Amino acid sequence: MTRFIDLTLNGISTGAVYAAVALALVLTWRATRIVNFAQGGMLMITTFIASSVISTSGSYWLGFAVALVCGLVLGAVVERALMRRVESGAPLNAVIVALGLLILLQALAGMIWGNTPRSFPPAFSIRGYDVGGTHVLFAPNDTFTVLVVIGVAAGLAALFRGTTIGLKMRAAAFQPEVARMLGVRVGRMFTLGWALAALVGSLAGLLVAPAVFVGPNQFDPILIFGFTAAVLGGLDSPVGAVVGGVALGLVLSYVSGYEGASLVTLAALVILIAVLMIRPGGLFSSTQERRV
Amino acid sequence: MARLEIEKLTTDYGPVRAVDGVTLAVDEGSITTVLGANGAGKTSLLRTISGLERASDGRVRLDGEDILGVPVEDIVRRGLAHVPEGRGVIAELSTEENLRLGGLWRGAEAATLGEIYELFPPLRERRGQLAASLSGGERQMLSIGRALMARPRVLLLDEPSLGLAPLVSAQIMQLISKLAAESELAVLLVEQNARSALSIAHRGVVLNLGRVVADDAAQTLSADEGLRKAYLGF
Amino acid sequence: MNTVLARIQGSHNTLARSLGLVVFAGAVLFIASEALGAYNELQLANGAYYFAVLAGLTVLTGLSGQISLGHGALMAVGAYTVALLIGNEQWPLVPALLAAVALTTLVGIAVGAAATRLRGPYLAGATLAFAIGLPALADKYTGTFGGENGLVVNPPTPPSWLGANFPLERWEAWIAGLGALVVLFVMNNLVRSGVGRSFRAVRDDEIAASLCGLRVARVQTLAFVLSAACAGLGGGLLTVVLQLASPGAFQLELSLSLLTAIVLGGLGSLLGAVWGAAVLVLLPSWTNDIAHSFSLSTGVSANMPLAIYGLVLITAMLVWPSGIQGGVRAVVSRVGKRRGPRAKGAAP
Amino acid sequence: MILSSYKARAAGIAGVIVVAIGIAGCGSSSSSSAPGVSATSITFGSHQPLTGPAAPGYSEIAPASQAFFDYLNAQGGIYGRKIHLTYKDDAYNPAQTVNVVHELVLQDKVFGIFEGLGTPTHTKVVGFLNSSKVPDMSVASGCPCWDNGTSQPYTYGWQPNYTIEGKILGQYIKQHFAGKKIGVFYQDDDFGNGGLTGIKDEVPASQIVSAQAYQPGGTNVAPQISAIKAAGAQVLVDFTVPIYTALGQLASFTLGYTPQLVVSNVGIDPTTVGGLLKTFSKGKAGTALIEGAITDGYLPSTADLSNPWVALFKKIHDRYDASAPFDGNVEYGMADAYTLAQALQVAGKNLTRQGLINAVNTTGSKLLGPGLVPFRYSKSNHGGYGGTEIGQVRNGQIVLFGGPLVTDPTSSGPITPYTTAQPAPPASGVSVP
Repeated sequence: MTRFIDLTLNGISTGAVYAAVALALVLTWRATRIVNFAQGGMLMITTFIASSVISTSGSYWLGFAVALVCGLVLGAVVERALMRRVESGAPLNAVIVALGLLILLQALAGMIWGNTPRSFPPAFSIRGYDVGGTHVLFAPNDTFTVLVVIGVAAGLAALFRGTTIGLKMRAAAFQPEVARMLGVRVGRMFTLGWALAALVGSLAGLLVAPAVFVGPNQFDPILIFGFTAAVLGGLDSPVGAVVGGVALGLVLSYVSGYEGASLVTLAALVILIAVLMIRPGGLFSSTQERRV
Repeated sequence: MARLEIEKLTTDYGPVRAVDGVTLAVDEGSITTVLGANGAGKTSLLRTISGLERASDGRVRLDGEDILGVPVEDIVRRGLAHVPEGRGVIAELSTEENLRLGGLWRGAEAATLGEIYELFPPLRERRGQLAASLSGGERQMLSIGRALMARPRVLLLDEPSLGLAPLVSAQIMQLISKLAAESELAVLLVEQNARSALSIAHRGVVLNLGRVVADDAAQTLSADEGLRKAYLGF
Repeated sequence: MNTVLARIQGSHNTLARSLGLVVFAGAVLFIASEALGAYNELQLANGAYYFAVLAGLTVLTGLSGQISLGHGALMAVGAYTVALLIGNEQWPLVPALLAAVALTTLVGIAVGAAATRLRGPYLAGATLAFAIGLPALADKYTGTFGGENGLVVNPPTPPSWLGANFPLERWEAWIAGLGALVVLFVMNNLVRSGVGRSFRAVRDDEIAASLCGLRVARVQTLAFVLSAACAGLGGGLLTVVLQLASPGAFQLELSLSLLTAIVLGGLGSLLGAVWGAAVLVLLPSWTNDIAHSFSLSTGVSANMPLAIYGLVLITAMLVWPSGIQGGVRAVVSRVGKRRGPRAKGAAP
Repeated sequence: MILSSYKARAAGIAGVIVVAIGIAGCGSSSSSSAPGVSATSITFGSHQPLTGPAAPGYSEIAPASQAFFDYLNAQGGIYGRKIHLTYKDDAYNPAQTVNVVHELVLQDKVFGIFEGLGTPTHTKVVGFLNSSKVPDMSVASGCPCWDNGTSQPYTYGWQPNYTIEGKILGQYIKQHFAGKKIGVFYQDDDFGNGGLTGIKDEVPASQIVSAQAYQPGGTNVAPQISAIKAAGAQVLVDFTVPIYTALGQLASFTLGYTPQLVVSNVGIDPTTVGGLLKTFSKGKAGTALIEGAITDGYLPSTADLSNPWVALFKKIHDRYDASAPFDGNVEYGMADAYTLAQALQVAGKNLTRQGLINAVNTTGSKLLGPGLVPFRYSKSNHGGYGGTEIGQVRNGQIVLFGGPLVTDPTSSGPITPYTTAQPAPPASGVSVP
């Protein structure tokens, strides 16, 4: 029973991180209909920056803040300088540009910080809570992670549903031309969407870095599972991203714990196919209505 | 000076000339309809006026001010609203969200929203529903209502009766006529259904292969049998 | 299926033209292989199996409009089939390759049928999960598939009539080249046949295509199955050329670079697939050479080829959105226009 | 339209031909007594994971070897020949390994391959190298599969194979942790499985309560560690690479799980593991989470600067390879390079590929140097070091104790002490028997 609890808690904390990456991917998808494969590279860069700031200044929260600001700027710059030119073209071209950017960022990180991963501090203790004399597989830092992810998802939902800027962003994403005719500055909405996405991405990097270290390739699995979670939940839905992330985290944790680590990727495949066969647009898709 | 003046407007899609030296004018409180067969360049004309397509040549003036080359999102701020073909409602947003979008740029108040609901009572009933769930006629109302949220001086309408039942279509036409008369709008109406368009319009322009082949008072056009047979199909 | 065959048989003209193209390409390959050194022959062989895969993928993505991030895993199916049949069962080469095609066709039917329900990023996500999930089987069934190390197979032996000193690399290049020619022939016919048109129709507008009597799901599955068969052949040829079937060779990176190659080469065009194959084979050693032509510190020079590769991808997409073949076509048509001003008047 | 598309196709084909001819023109070579050898130089090639997930740590090895050769070349090289190492990136992808090694042998005409890294990668080129009679020196992997002089006469291992290491660690566990419950955390490949085999040779099966494999590439190992903890293991044996040693220790820390740790040499380098755990030890040394771990070593500890070999390597590191941290990977690369230089010295002035092979087969077992144990080289036996010495992490450094032990990879092979003292490094060049 302890083991089941441990695996459940582990699934929630890893799933929260997948959810954070998924949220970032959902944001770029909603903003510009592009799956940003470079997200893993962008959050890797901002986490490296945070690492450098923390080690020179000694302040975790300063590094945290700098990473978020850098994420915001990086997202905006990437959208303005690169994606703007391919947004209107064939969707695959944007995918290839994103892949190219991912490769470029990983190479640059290797040049600047080296290929050897480094340690990254957690915001709070990673010593598991003491429950009846044993430490469970869930620490204050995991609580922080889960709360941040829930907070971000709720914040995004509020932004999209409750503010005029959110309404403009949604309009720009769904029908850019119509939105422009209604006076929405669509270009700015795209940039804002990417900036926000990269901000959430850099947050995900900060949350996961203590557990996977910081290195040019350390975030690759997180991006893959984050993307899987986003697809699972439905790429248009922030709530779906969170549900998809946590569901994926739980399933993978159980499979890894009870069946062995070698089956983890296979399990991810099976759960994704199973869900997509029943709901081809993910768990929280709105495609049903759109087909009418 | 007419409210909307178009002079020798020309638009090319690569080697294809979609709009070829079109000149026309719309006065405030009046309706000018642009007629012609499929592919005559009607939609291209509207898209060029509202900045969605780049003109190769010509002029577009709104109250004497040149608006050609002004970005799409600024055209509406100058007072020109465009209701696109196929209604252009955003299916993923609710009815009310669609409406609000129309007035966001000028910070339109709930009061304006109320006026629109007065004008289109069915929309009020469906304010919370996704636009995807609306009927064809309701979508058309939504689309026009959304454009009115901007309080435009010029309204471009692209095939408002397309795919609507005759009764609904007639209602829409009545509404357009009323709008033009009451709020001193200049309406440029593109229609395939020439008969009903001419019934409410003050002036008519007939396009063929991008060129103006006739430009006259609506009644005169309706009476011209040769023209009706050749271009208007009734 | 019968109508498909009838359509293919009906188009004698296309058939003859394809045959001509294949003979021409074969002659080029033959001359090239005679002129090349051993290492370049190996590169030619690499390019040939890449072409086999890319030809299928470019038809799938470019003509049928389906995106796949999982073709590396389909190559793995072909590769392991050949490795097991040749290594354990002592099958001759050709039947082993045919078996690889047959097995990947079956896998393709299953995956393709599932794929028809999915669109855009959802299809991308599912195929990506396929690319990372399938290699796990190699770790699960270590006894059969050799775990992380995978399988090693013996190189093919050139027939004795070619002489005792016939270079192995040239023989490998011939085998892979022949495989590529078969794919070229089949695909070239297909692209120009009714099947190709039905792919395009479905890509452009599914609803319109279904109104015209096309069974959209079936057409899409057919496209997927064809591309899977090509990937299976390509994977099998990879095993013959590199003598391995190993999880490390079929990581997600492979699937992504296949997709990159077809877009970079020019989507939907078989010549684009040729360019794509050339890029996959030549770019790594070029970027390496460029990186080493500067004297850089080790950390920088190790990452330089990757940086150049990333830059090439970004720049290429910004400069040639329709790929290398699109760029070539644009240049040729511009030159053509300048030479023959009379052609300009032709109606569109 | 049709016309232009035909022209485009023709132009495309022409382009491909140009590319093909371009390839054809690239071949070049210089010939002398043997490929890759001239009066003034010897060139070896290598395939290394310089980028990608396997790059961390491992990408330091070949530059360190090159640094040692630079040092040697500054003193005149071997018989006046300077040693060059052309190492290329294979990103740990076997398909790329095959291409890179063919390029090195067929195009760059290297004399031999040296220090090719990785089991899944290098196993795919052993056949080619042996059929081409290209020396395949010091494969950088502990797979027992290099050790077959009969079927692979040109291939040699270098480091102790994983089974030998497992056996010696296993014997220590049997002797010092008798009756305690053992959990094994291992990488799901030949490294982890070889180590597990070695442990099982020595430790009674009933004592091993849990063996959990992890998949390289995954990052969540908490389920595995939690399983080992749940099984009540008092001793945790890691056959892991450094990142996973660190990940395992983080999970243990969260779970408040503090078993006696035993880690294979591959996974314990304190510089690397300590670096990864630095921020978790709150003021203490980064190695706090691996303090007291039992391990083994076949080279002197990099922290032991009183050892003349370590001092020499540190000097070379500071001069030629200063950008890398001075850690176990760097020491590995330099010690390995020293062994190759010794073999080249023995092979004589008139260097041929077969001459180098003969030199290692006849003299290899007497090539003493930075290693604490002797090589097992002979005509039939191509394994590397034949043993290792037990050590422990004390104050963040590996302290070896108890004297070197040697054995063979068979399950019945005895483990015996090795008592020959380590020779001091020569003032310049290399020393040979």
